[in-house]
Amino acid sequence: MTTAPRAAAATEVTPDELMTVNAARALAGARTCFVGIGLPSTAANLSRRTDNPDLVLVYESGTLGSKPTRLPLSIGDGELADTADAVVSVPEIFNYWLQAGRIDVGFLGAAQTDRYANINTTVVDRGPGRPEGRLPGAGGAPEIAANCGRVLMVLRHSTRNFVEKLDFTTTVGHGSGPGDRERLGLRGRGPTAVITDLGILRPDPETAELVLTEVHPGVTTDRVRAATGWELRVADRVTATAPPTEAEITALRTLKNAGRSAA
Amino acid sequence: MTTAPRAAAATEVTPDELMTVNAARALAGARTCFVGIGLPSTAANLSRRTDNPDLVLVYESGTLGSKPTRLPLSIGDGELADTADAVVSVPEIFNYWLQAGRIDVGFLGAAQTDRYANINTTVVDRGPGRPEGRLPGAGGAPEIAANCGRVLMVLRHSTRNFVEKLDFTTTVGHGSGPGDRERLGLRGRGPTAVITDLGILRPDPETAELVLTEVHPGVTTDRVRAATGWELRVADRVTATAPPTEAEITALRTLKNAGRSAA
Amino acid sequence: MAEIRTLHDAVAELVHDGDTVAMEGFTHLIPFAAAHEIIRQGITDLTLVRMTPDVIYDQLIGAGLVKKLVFSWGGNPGVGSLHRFRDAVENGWPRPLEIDEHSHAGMANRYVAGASGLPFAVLRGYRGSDIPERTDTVSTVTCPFTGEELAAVRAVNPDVTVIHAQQADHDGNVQLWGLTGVQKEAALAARRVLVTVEEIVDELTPRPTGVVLPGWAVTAVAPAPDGAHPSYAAGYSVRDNAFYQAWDPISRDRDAFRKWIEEHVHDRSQAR
Amino acid sequence: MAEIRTLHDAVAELVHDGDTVAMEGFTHLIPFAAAHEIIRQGITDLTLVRMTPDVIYDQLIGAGLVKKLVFSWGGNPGVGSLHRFRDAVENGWPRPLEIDEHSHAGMANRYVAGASGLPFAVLRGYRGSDIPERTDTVSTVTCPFTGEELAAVRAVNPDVTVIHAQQADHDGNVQLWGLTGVQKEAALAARRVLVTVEEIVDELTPRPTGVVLPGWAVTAVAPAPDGAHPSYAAGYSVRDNAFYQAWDPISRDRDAFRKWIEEHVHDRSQAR
Repeated sequence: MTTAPRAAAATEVTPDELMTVNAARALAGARTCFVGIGLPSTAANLSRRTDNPDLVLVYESGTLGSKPTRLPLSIGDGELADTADAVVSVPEIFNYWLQAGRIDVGFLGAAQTDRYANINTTVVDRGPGRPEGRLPGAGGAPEIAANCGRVLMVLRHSTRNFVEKLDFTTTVGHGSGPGDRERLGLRGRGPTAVITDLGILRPDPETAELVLTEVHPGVTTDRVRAATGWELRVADRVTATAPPTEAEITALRTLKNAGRSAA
Repeated sequence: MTTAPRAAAATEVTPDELMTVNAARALAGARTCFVGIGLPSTAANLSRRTDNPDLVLVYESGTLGSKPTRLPLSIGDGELADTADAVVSVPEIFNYWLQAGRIDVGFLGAAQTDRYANINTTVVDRGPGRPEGRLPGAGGAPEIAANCGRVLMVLRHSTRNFVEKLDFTTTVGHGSGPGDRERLGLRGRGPTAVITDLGILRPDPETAELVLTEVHPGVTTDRVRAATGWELRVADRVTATAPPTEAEITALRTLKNAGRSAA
Repeated sequence: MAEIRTLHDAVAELVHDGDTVAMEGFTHLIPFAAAHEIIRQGITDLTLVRMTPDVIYDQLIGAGLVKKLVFSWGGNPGVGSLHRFRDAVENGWPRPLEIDEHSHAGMANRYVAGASGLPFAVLRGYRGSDIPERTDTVSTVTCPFTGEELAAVRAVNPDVTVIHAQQADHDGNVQLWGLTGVQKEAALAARRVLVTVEEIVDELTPRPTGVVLPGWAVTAVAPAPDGAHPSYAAGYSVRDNAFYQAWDPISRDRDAFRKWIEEHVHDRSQAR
Repeated sequence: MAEIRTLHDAVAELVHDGDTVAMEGFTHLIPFAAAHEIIRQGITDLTLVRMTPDVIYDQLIGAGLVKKLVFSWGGNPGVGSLHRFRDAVENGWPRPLEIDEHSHAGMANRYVAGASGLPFAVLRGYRGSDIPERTDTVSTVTCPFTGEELAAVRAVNPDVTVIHAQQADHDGNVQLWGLTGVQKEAALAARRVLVTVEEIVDELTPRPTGVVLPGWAVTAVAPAPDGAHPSYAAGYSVRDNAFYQAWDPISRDRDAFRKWIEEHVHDRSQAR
């Protein structure tokens, strides 16, 4: 790049947009991505429109290489099949494509995560005398996290989501620390980044514990600490994420509007 | 039928034709047949042209409901796919269709069989100092015989083929006698008839040993005994198979000529 | 060959109180019309099996017909929660709901084992997850060649599987296309198979991505035009995303739900 | 994305002495042109894997390039024996041939396990057969739910799988259709994948029965028009049954075989 891209005016940009733009950037260089619906799907589709036009999107509904022109509301929207290079059965997508270790990046959301980037999407404890709160359940996540080359996570930052102890371990990130993935026979590298509306956390190479390495423009590390349910480790030098470019924001909004108008 | 079908003149009919016509008749009433190539395929296709026009032919190359207009030379001739109700992968045909017990009749040939209708298609002992003689091998037979509702066998009758002891058990028919299939966990009833160019053998309901129950017109029981490599049991009343009708012979020859001219 | 039946008769004949029923379709081709007929007929005490319970099972659960749910992801795709499902699990309304919960990979392989006539399937799954602690249908096996321990999931063999397809012919041969999900496996795993179709055609034309089920592998076919709505049938309709979004407030409220079912299911009796 | 290469270069780069090579195609789409290129390049000490060795492996075996054969049915379909295969097994000519022999169901599931990243597959097979006595790639596992004992077969993961398809596009996306056999599994089980194609087209049109392998799952694509002959490519050619019949006397005789290979393989150098 010979000229710096024009930054979008920061006031215009919402925290969710910051999260999505940075999630999309995290896919730079990836060849294939197994895409969860919702935030991960938005980010992966944005990546195809910005940094990584050749990114191959794989959806658990059985599509390889979907190129949707608008954001799918569900993982099985017809457009995902119509624009795919290949459509296969659900057992095949999990057994031949995911389980065999063919996918570079698994992109997941989460209801709860902990300091080792483990994920709970099953049940939450609502306190004594109250029944467990029901979440949707595992879906593809346990095997996506186990079998992709690496995992990206995207979720909003709050003490409700970033908890000291998961109420239920649906999906293993780094387990209880270094070496756990190997012991469990999980083949990929596991989560390499957790992108939130406040910043980016990455596992410490030594301890596998999530460390705050980047904050979005205008966000303080204290604010991130306050939104985290454990004593969050912060990198020695926390950098600010580059502000979204106009191109990124335009692409994101076009994508979202196309999805909305089609719904 | 109000009038007896016109019988083909016996002199015209070859022993192989008698075998094939009777093999085809054995499929009367069957809904689905997993068809081995060669004699079984000829018989199954003849059945569709005579007694059982709705017979569903299943070939291990992955075709369900093939309706070939000429005899396929190989199990993968294009016509089998072009005329099929469905074409599936080879793993699917074996796992979802055969193994799940969906097929009524498995129709097999054999290089060697014994008194319990076990099959050898792997190797033959050629005597001391000589290497084993190599046969093609198992193909689909072990699982066809295990998982179809029942099994029909068709092969030419000689002491070389009908042996006291198999040189190798490729495929289990009735094992070493009554109860063996159950003990081995083989789910179908196993071989119910062995149709040869001399007559028809069926397992004794008590002992599971093959018994000569029918001979083709003009064949004596002594001749069948002499062509069998063990002390063949003969039913108290051996009947003669009905001579082929003209319709059967015409259909068979039309089928074979169509195959030849297309080759 | 499959019998061609009205939806009313097919459901009455194939689906019974207490059955284990799988109604599959991964977002696409979800057999809503058949589910509504089950509600109209009040067939109850069902064990329902489905990877993604979706709005279809939210409705059956809310209608009080479901004893147990076997599933792997229970949300309203792209919208949020399935409130009737949550209300049943959390509060036992209108009746307690037993659950057997898996991952998608596990459920898909449970159907594969069922369709293959095997008692279990093997996968690299569930490792380190708490899921196996809450179900008796996940275990482990050891590879006899490498010694590696892998997950085993128990086969699922529904009493009846219901799917929706685009077309059948007069012999009951069925073709579906587009996203075909796990329908072939779900159908072949079942003792009885009911297929609702957009239309009966004189001849099935082979299609790209087409999955064909021969009539002899199907128990009954019932015409049900638009029978997947608010899901869709590629080539016939598009997904009614607005309905999925509108479902959220309806299903949040017990009375609103009951009223919706009364108006949109019970009062719309199926032509016989 | 897959590289588009000449057949010569693709074979030279992907297939090495001592490799385990699967060249699949169940009667249809057998990659003969690639096999002939292997013969021309004299790539040797191969372990060949294939459900039905067919004439293609009869030629490679007779040419002395094969150390071991992994297979399930070794005949000339509809004709009789594979005489070069028999001569190698029975007489060690031109070199001894080690064999690992299975049933079709077992071999198909070995590929499935390989494609699935599993070390083994489970099936109802081999029960009472002598086959397991002669191989170390069949064993048993016990169902952890029912206690039933089932057969286990070891995954096969070739160094390279070679298949023939009708078409590829310029990005190396591949489509084959008609009888697609076990090719998807064989390709996905391998470390490297070479696909020869009838032609390169600008855009792949989805076909009924079409199996698509995305370019990123393929290592190299090489144009080889009529590259399946005497097998065939549906839509491009028909099976040359007369060749299969004519092969019988050629392969019966060592000299006739050598002469045939000299004339029809070595003297026909592939355009580079």
